[in-house]
This record gives sequence, structure tokens and C-alpha cells, in this order.
Amino acid sequence: MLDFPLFPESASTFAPKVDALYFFTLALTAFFTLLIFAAVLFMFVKYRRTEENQVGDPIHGSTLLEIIWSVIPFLIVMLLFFWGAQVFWVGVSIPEDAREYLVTGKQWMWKIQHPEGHREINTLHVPIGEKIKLTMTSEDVIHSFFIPAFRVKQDVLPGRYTQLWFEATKTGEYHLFCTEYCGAEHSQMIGTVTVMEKDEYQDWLAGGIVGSSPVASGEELFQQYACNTCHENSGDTLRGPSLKGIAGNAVTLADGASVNRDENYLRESIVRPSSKMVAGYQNLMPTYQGQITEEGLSHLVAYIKSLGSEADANENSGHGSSDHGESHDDEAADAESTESTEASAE
Amino acid sequence: MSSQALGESKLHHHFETYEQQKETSFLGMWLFLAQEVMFFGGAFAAYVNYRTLYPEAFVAGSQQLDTTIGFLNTLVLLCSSFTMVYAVWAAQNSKGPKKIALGLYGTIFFGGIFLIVKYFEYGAKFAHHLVPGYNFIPPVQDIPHAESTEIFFALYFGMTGLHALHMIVGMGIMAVMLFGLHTGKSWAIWDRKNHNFVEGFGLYWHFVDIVWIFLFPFLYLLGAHPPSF
Amino acid sequence: MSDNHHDDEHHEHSLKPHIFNLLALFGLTTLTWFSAAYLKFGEPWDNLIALGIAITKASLVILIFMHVKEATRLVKVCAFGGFFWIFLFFAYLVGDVLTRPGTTTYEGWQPDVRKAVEAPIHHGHGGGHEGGHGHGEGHGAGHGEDHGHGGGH
Amino acid sequence: MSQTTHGTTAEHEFPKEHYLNAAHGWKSWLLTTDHKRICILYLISVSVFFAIGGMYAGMIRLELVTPEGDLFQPDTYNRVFTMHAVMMIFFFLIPSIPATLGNFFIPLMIGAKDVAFPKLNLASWYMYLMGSSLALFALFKGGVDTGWTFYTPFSTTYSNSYVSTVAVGIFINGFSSIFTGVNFMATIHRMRAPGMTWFRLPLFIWAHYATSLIMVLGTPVLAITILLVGMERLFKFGFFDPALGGDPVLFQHLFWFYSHPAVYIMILPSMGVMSEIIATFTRKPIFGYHFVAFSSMGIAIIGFLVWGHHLFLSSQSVYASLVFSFLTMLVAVPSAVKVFNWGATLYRGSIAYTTPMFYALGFLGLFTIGGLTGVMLGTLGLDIHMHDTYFVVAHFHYIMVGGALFGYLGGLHFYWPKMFGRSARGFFPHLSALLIFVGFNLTFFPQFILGYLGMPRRYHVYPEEFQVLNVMSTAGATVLAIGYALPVFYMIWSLKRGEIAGPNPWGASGLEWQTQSPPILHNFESMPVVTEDPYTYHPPAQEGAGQPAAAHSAS
Repeated sequence: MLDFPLFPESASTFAPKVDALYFFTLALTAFFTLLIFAAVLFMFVKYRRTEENQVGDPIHGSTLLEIIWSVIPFLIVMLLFFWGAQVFWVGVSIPEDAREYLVTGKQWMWKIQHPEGHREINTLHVPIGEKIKLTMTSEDVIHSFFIPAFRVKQDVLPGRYTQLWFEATKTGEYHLFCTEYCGAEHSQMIGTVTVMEKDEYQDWLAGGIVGSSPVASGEELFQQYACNTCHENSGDTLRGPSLKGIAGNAVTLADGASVNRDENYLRESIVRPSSKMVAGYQNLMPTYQGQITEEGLSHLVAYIKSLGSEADANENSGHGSSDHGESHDDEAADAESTESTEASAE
Repeated sequence: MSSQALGESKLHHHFETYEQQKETSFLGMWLFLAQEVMFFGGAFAAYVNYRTLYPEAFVAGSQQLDTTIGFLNTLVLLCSSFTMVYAVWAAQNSKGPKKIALGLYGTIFFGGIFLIVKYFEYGAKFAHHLVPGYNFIPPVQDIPHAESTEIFFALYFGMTGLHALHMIVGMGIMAVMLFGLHTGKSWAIWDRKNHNFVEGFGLYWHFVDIVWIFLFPFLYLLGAHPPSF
Repeated sequence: MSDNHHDDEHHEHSLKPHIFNLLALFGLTTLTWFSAAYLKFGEPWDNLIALGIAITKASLVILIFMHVKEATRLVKVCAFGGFFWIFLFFAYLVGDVLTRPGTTTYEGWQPDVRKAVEAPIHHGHGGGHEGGHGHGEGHGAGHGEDHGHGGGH
Repeated sequence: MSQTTHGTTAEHEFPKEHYLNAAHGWKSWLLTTDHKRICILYLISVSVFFAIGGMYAGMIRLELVTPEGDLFQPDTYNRVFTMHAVMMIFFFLIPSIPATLGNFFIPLMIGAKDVAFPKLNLASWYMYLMGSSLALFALFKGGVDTGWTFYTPFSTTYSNSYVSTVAVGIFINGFSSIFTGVNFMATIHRMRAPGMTWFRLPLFIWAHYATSLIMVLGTPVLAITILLVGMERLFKFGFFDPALGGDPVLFQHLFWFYSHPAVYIMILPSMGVMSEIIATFTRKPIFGYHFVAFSSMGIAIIGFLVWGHHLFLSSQSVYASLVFSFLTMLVAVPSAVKVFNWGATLYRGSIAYTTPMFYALGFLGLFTIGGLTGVMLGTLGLDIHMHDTYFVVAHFHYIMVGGALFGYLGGLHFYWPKMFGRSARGFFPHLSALLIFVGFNLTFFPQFILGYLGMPRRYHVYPEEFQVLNVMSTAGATVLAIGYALPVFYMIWSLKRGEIAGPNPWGASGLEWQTQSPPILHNFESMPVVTEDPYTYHPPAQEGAGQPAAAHSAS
């Protein structure tokens, strides 16, 4: 019964960085608290009032002391600021080469999809020693995705994508919590994260029911909504911009601004196509808000991102690949504008 | 409005001098106005946030508003500020209750015109399906963030509504002041020595004017087009 | 506040500055209306002109109509402090919005006025934002299997 | 100030005329404009809300004894913790010290007959009453389940509880706060007695001036935010719900622009009380008076610019997070300066062992822990892990209970004899202070550990391994509850039976101790004239007036 943890499991490459900062600040807190308690108690006893009419020494202060105890705390908190910012920077710098999982939060469950297509609800299986990136969105209110053992947390908002990343270092089962209050069963919006050896993970993948991968589902949707009529195979001129190789690159918009085509841009361009029009195209596309589920949107975005290179596109899309050759001119133009505006987008 | 914050005809028990009483009541009034600045400021912050996010939608929204009406209404409100100044001047210089009342009637008159115009402007929004959450249809479709024009109109109704509410409260207070003047109430004898109430209320009315001075360009002008005569 | 310290002196106030002030305000209002309608210097400038004129007008009202010009320093601080404070808030807010990932960068940005000027088109098309309202009922819907995931089935 | 007798043994008679018997009947209370009577009205009403909030706290701790969540339905639990926070923050902590002790003692300390706008003062109490009644009404109808932060779009679209009612209640209550702030600032600027220069003001006044600044500049932003939420709920104006085109992060900016400084509304007055208590019971000037005074202003001003540290993980811009983290770090410096100066004041003092002094010592330790854990949370890298866990809960309870409530209770014990003319001292007050200190630490220290282990806030069901620490916390809460209950008995008892205090039972300096206890209706028989710096104590060796005051020049 009295065997209870005082310190959480540390199971990611990020965790030791946070823990080091934690132990340092903890030591600092303990030092100053004990210092003040001890000093106060000592003086409390030493300078106790012994006579009824006794008064204290009229000491008014010392500028030197004031400077000392302003500057020292200032230096300490600056150290904490820079150290903390550096750790934070590691946390928010999402590695490009990570395996990408899609996460959708809703009241009150986490829906997770592996890059290979496996779906899980409230569980997450990941291989050890590999960088994992989660692209997350919510169907309703704000949630927050938290794995204490990895020391990672990120709010999950409706209407936009947020990301977090980790690299597990220890196999085992860990808690997964929602930490942004989200309604009645907030405390039930929990799950487990299972970290497995790589080969075990492969076995697990093989044993599971394979749905279609996000990219494949995305492509299916792409066909179903006939996106290709405008974005791929419309003969002479494309009515919409080609989608190949665009993800992650900057583009010049009709109004002259430049925007980085990240996940949020792609999502917005599906949901509200008119929001950020690429230069040189008419506003013809209808809005798909409310017509495609959040997961479907994630799939479409994943599919568009998979069109990163010609090779990828061919491998992933059986049907549409024959038309890909058509749009070289536009791509070149795209690439050019990309280069010219990349600097301003940064 | 803290009417009790403004000077009255007697020296209150907790003050030592008239001057102290007067300075205190004005300081209180100014602090209250600073508070009002932050209150409207919060709404302006929402405006600034969304204009940064959806500039085209806000331009499209502005263009649904008639700048000529806005312009004329601004002039009307400035006139009401002037008549308010006149009332304060009349009180400060012991010009007698008639002139004070004249200033107040003028202020109510111009304020009333402003509100009546506002009423017709609101009515037009209902007719043109521009009331957010009720019958909204984006006025222009083929611009980026066309749907967000709805937020523009939400802010338009929210902010002009709050402004109008402040005017209505002000006009209510003026009605009480006029009642006092006409019935010769002791608290409504305003002259050179005692005009704190009139002057303090004047500050409030001018503040309401200032709010409109910012609302006019924010809502009507930024991205406006030439008016059609 | 104009006569804090001279209450008892018979020092007649003049209406003149107020009349001039009213005329100046009329002039500035006309100017801002005219410049917004006919002068187009491009996005940041038009807005800055409109805001600059608004700030000038507000300052005139504060300084002259509200007698702050002759008031004590404390009153001056109160009169302008609130504006300064809310301005700080705006600065932070815009700073956050502009540096968030996914926000358009504003170099050389021009609003597409051309399109917005066209006569209002009333598409009977509200579907775009209606989608969200339905979620309100989702409150009680608990752990049902996620219906229609992927949307492509 | 004239020579004071520091002895506390002199026999006193209870004054015949004082503010409590200056008028009779319920009208004389409900229509009073006397700041001292309004203090009493506030004292009664905030105590009621403290009791209600405390009851809810008890329900939370009771539920969390077991990990299963078997006492309440999830929905009920959510309403319980929301009502706990709403009652405690908006209807207890924010008005607690300013509206009671501030109301009573600001005029007394600066030598004024009343606050600048007595009727506004009464209006503020009625605003408080209206706002809190609406919240109570919502509570009886079933409460509200959004958490006190009202995060959108949950509060605007998804919650089925009485959000609008409570929002209107908080909106109205906001005006009570604004009125109080305007009143105090005008009072401190314009109502000081002759000779009471800015640097002769007690530090209590400086702290309240800084507090009032926040009340005047911050509260209206909360009011407009609440109004926008109300409009979104009622008219479907899409201000904050992404489904309607809004930006939920904007809500968080607007909300925390008030609600972070609101924490300083709670703690600054408490710091003011601490300065008074420590100076009185060491009988010595506060070390570094100017630095303590300016640090209050520094905390108020910088504290306004750090709200974004609640948004590190909300998808706020990373650059904004860096700026906010930096400013959060800066705010730690004036807080540290205060703690060091209070500590240094004890040096070579004449320390009396009294209940208020025990509270002050508890405050010093707990505020240090609360402040430093706040710095930990402001550290970007750590906040990723700690945000929205019990670590945050423990941190802000160390500030709000260990800081603000200790100040309130300490101040109440300190000023009780002045307010009612009779002392409440001896064994029970000491015991109560001890129980509160021990109970508080037992309740909230385990929560730091729980937080780092990863237990999220607002959880009604939690993993089993967290149970032991939660049981400890609940056990502590029981001790805490006993500690809170004791004063109700001995303080009410003291009103009739307590030892008659006399004007200056503690041998303190300051104008408020010059007049009789309880004071007369207009505070002073004649206008006091101030000739000395605050906290000047004359050595008692030579009898009689005319002794040169102790060295004045600081530093």
C-alpha cells in the first residue's frame, strides 16, 4: 500500500532534458526555502522580545544588500530562462524525418492512426528508438495530449493542426492523458502508450487488422471527391494548382503574400479554399467544411504530403499516376515562386 | 456612472476643502474613464486580432457599411460634444440654468439623431442578411475567408451596440439633470463655484464621442471604396 | 479642471477654443473620410493615415473639450494611461498572431479590394459555417464507435 | 506621531461612542456609507462565500480519496470543482483583503475621515451582492461545469450548464472590483492627512495602490471578455468557436490578460498586511522601505505583461512564449526582493510571539515555495511537462492560500482589536494558525509530487498508483478544515468576552492605532498631522516626549 511512486518513469530522449532542469530548479527551490526558513527561525528565537517595552534597532536598509539580492535572483532566473528556452526549443522543433501518426481528439477519446493504416482508440503502439511525430486535431473542444513518461504535452485544438514529437527509449506501458479540461468525461479520456522493440512492433503491425493507410484513405477520398478533375488530369490547363511536392514549401498567394504550405495551410485550403488562393488561379473550388470528417481531412493532408516526390506518388497511387506528367510547367512555376519567397516566409 | 462621485452643492463630511472635493471627484471620473478605455479596448483587441487574421473579409465587411452615413453621423456626434461643452461652459461661468439646459437639450437632440440613424443602419443589416448568427449570408463570396465577414459583423454589432448603450445611459442622466434644472432642485444649481456634476458628466459624454472617433475608421473606413452619390 | 486653483477668481472662460476645436474636428473627419474613399496608398499606409487622424481627433477632444490641456499631470496620466496600456495589449496580440505558424506573412500585402467592391452576390450558401452548430448536441454522445471516420467508406 | 506606550498591559475601558453604535437598525447598516461598516458587510459576505467554497473543496478532496470516482457522477464533480474555483476566486479571494481590511484601514492609515466616494463604496458592495447572488442562483439550479477559466469553445458551444448566469454574475461582480479600485486610488491620491507624503505611507497603502491599479486596468477586460462569451452563447456570434470562424486562443489572451494580474490582486494586499505585521511585531522599520514599496508597483506593472505564460502549449506563437517566459522571470525579482527585505527586518528586532506574527512567518516560507515553483512553471522547458497537472494546482494554492489567505487571516487577527475593540488572542488563535499551517502543507505538498508524476488537473478518476498521495492530501484537508473552523468560534466569542483592547494593543506605530478602538464614526477626533516616517519606534528608555526619532535616513 505504501509503495507509491515519487518520480515518474523517464522513457524518452526528451525526458532527461526536462528532468535535469527539474532537479536543478528543485534544488534551487529547496535551497532558498530552507535558507529563508532557517534564517527566519533563527532570528525568531534570537531576537525574541524579552521586555515589554523593547523596540527593535532602527535599521532602515542597505542599498548594497538590495542590489545584491536583486541581481543574484535576476541572474538565476535568466539562467533558468535560457536553459528552459533551449529545452523548449528541442520540444517544439518537430523533426522532418519522423514517423507521422495522426491523432484526432474528440469528447472523450483519442483516435490514432499509424502511417501504415492501423487504427487505435485510446492506445498508441510505438517502436523504441525511433522519432515519432504526432499531427493532432480535435473534432470539438480543446484537448491536450500528454504522455508523462515522455514529458511531452501539446494542446489539441479544433480547426487547426498541432504537433508534438518524441523518441521512446524504454519499452513498457505508459499513461496517456488528456490535460485540457474538455467536459464530463475528461478524466476518462485516457489511454496507454506501449513502447515495443522494433521487431515486436513489426509483429504487432503484422498481426493487427490492417486498414488502409492514411495516405491510401486520403487517395481514396481524393478520388471520391474527384479532386483530380481540377488538381491532376484536366488536360491542357489545370484549374487548380498541382499538389505534387507542395507540402512544406512556400507559395505566393494571389494577394502577393507568401505562405508556407504546412499542414494547417493544406487543411484550410480544403475547408475554406478561398482563404489563401495561390497566385494565378480562379476561386472555383467549393468549400468542404462539414463535409469531410476531421480524420478524412487528416488523410487528405497526408496524401497530399505523400505527393512529395514523383517516386512516392507513383508508388502510392495506382490509378492516377499516368496523368502526373501533365503538370510539369506549373510545377516549375511553383518551384520558382517557392524559392523566391522562401526567405520572406521564414 | 458614479453620479455620487461628482460634486454636489455641499461640502461632504469627509473632505476638508471644496478644492479637495473637486479634485477628488475629477480624479475618480478620470479613473472611471481609464477603466472604460480598457473595457472598449478588449473589444478593439478582438477586432485587431481578427483583422490581422482575415483582412479581406474585414474589407468586404467595411464595404457593406455606408461611409457617407458614418461620416455624417460622426459630424452629428461631434456637434453633440460641442453642445455638451457649451453646457459645461455655461455652468462654469454662471450663465444660468437656461443656457445649461440649452446645451443639454442640444446634446440630447444630436445624440438622438445619431441613434435614429443607427437604428436605420441596423435595420438595413437585417434586410441584407448581415446579422451574424441570425440570417447571415457572406456579402462577397470569392475572396479569401469570405465566411469570416460574419465575425466582422459580430464585432460591428457588439461594438456599436455597446457604444449606443453608453449613449442611452448618458441621455438618461441628462434627462435627470434637465429635470433637476427645471424643477430647481438644490443639487441642480450649477454655477461658477459648483459645476462638478455637469463637468464630470461632460467628460463621460466626450469619452463616448472618442469611442466613436475610433469606431468610425475601424468599422467604416479601413478599406472603404468611393461613396456613390 | 481648467480652473482648479482659480475657482474664486472671476476669470471668464471663452467658448472660442471649443468652436475652433469643433471646426478642426469637422475638418479632420472630412479628411479621413475623403482619404479613405479616394486616396489609395496601399494597405499599411491607408490604415495608418486613418488611425493617425483618429488619434489626432481623440487627442483634440481629450485636450480641449475635456480640458486636459490645463489639467494636472496626474489627470494627464489617467487620460492617456489607459490608451497606452491597451496599446501594449494590442502589440502583444498582433505579435502572437503574426508569428504563429500558418499565418500569412505580410510583406507587400495588398487586400484584394477589386473583388470586394463588386456588387454583393447573395449566394444562398450558408453551409460553410452551419457545420459547426450541430456539435452542440454532441455533448451526451459518449463512446460510440467513431462513425464515418475517413468519410470515404 | 506622538509618543506611544508600547506596553500592552494597561487597563482600558470600552469606548462609549464608536462607529458600531453610531446608528441603529438594519437600515443604518444596509444604507451606510461608513467605510468601516461596509468593511463589516463585506467581511460577513466574503466569509459566507469562503465557507461555500471551502465546502466544495471538501467535496473535491473526499471524491479523490479513491481512484474510482465513486462519490459523484463525472458531471457533478466537474460542477463541484468549478464552483469551488468561482466562489473562492471571484467572490472570496479578490474582494477578501481589499474590500475588508483595505476598506477599513486605508482611510485610517492616511488620516482621512472616509474613502473618497463613500456611496460608490456602498454601491460596490451591492454589486458584489448582486453578482454573487446570481452565481449562487446558478449554483442552486445546477451549477456550471466549464472550470473557472471558461475556455472556449467548451464554454460557448458545448457546455449545457448555467454558463451565462454565472458569466453575468462575474460581470456584475467585476464592477464591484472596479469601484473599489477607483475609490482606493482617488482616496490615496487626494485624501491624505497633512504631512502624509508618499514615502510616509505605510506599505499596506502602497500594496493597495498597486492592487487598485490592476483592478482598474484589468477587470474591464474580463468584463468585455465575459460579455463576448455571453453574446456567442446567446446570439451565435462566432467570436471564439473555430466552427463559427473564431479563434479560441484569442479568448485565452483576453481571459488571462485579466486573470493573471488577478493573482496579484490577491497576493499584493496580503503582502501589504505582512509588512504591517512584521514591522509591528519587530518594532522596527521595514528594511528597505523604498524597495518594498516600489517592488509592489513593479509586480503590478510587470505582472500585467506575463499573461501569455498560461498559453505556452495552446498553439501560441513560440516567439510570444519566449517573450512571456522572459517577463515571467523578471517578475520573480521584485517578489524575491520583498521576501529578503521582510527577512532582514527580523534582524535585531524585538520579536513578539503573537498569532499574526505566526501567520507572517508561515507566509514567508509558503510564499517562497509558491513563488519559486511559479518560476519553475514559467520555465518553458519544464512547463511542457507540468502545465495543467497537479503541480500547477499545488503552486497556485501555495500562493493563494499560503500567500493570500495567510495574509487575510493574519491581518484579521492583527486588526480585530481595532475593528471591534476586543482582542482575540491566546491559545486557540495559536492552535488554529498551527493547524492551518500543518494542514495546508499536508494537503498541498503531496500535490507537487502528484503533478510531476503526471496527474492532470480536474480529474475525477485517476490511476491507482496516485492514491496514497491523494489520501495524504485529503487527510491534510481535514486538518485544514478544523483550523479554519476554530476562528469562527473564538472570534465571535471575543466580540462579547474578549479582553478590551484599548487604542493600541500591539504597541504599533501608524495613525490607525492613534484613535480609539473601535474608532468613532469619522475616525479621528481632530485631523491628524504626520511628522514622522512610518514604522518609527522610539526607544522606551527615557520617558516623555521630545526624544529625537531614531535615525531617519534610509540606506
